[in-house]
Amino acid sequence: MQVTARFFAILKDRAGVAELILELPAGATVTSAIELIVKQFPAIQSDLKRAAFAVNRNYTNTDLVLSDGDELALIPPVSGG
Amino acid sequence: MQVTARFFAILKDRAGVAELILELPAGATVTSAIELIVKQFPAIQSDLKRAAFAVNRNYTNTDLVLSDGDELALIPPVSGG
Amino acid sequence: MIDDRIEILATDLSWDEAVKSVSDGRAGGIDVFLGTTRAEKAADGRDLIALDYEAYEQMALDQMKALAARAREKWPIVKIAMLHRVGRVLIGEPSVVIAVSTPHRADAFEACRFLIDELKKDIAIWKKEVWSDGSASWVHPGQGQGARGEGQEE
Amino acid sequence: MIDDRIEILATDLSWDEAVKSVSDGRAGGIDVFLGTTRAEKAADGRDLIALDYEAYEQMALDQMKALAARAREKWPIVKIAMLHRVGRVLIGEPSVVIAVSTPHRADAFEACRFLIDELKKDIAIWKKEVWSDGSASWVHPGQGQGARGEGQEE
Repeated sequence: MQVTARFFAILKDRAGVAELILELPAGATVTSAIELIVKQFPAIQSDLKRAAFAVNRNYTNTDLVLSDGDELALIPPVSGG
Repeated sequence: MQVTARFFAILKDRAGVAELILELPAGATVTSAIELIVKQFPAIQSDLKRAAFAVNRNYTNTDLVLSDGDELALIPPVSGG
Repeated sequence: MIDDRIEILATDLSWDEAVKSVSDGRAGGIDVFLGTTRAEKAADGRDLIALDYEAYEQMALDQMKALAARAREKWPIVKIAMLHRVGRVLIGEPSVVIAVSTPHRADAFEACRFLIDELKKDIAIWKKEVWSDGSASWVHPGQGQGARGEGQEE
Repeated sequence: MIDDRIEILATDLSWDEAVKSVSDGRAGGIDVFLGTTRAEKAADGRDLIALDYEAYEQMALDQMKALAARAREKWPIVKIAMLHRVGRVLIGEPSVVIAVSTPHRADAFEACRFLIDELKKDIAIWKKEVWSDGSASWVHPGQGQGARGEGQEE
């Protein structure tokens, strides 16, 4: 299945990527998707520790099982306003 | 001596007068000026009970001795804003 | 130099101008309050159509300046604008605009709230309700009159 | 019908439009908050020249709408406007404008304060400091970076 990963702010800068499409096995969780991403972009590892995650634009915990077509966002600590 | 009296809001409407010049004896206080005004405009008597007074644009108590050229304002309860 | 903008005006209040006049690179937050004429219906079916404001202008301006100075003693204010209407203020229109800029937002909110609360207490300004049947009555808090407009009910 | 105005914009925020969009005959008070870029000087003498804002727009808009709904549960709100910039916001310019109209002023102040405080907590928007020497750094609260702008220091 395919899941779109989106990077923002410092994570986007560190990865040098704003968006990519992951090919994942059925049953993959947010955690397994993140592990795959870290392998490809080790530069984001330390900043990821403080990141939150959203699937389809809602904050989620990392146990969530992903579905084909999901949008997974890597959310560094926010600083709007 | 002469003191200018100014009327505002409901007191202006009841008296039918916005401003007048009082002729007062030396040593006259706010109280004596008000007594003179009430004689001329008995219609304001009940509303005067809740009024405050200002001399030269500062709130004052009624014991104040007036001076020639003072401006005495009759201030009903305010309702700005 | 303190260049607060404190005015009593017979023309429409420009909140746009008020915000511009307090905008400043030293400020991280601006709070603006607008008091507007709220529609009301009397028990007998009359509609409020406007509030007519009258001011003892020289005294009210002195009081507003003194009030701004009191706020400056309490909060680290960059700039203040206080504009008050006289004359007829129709439903939905502002009778008062207060804008405060401060380095941090908590102070802007607190100072703005202080300024409108205090302005309503003792500034020499009065409002008269104007009703759809042509009747009109002065609003004098505590006199048992039907209280209307933003100020009276709080 | 709730016609709150909630937008993320790449162009200058119009507080004038925000106030107009919440003006309403049912309201006696409007509170407006503007968060503006505050001038800063770093310890090494660099000057802050701007904040660059980035948003996860679809998520941030959903969050802002949900936040407006939460405020409506707490206060009797007539209308809300929440505008947030993306892109470069120079010193003194607003990055966020929130306007709330309510029948009585206390509610407008409280709801507006709630909206800006909550907006800063979890809406998917980020700011980057841009300095006079060409350097830039993301502001991520709690990461020990020098906090700048309205949001970080409170």
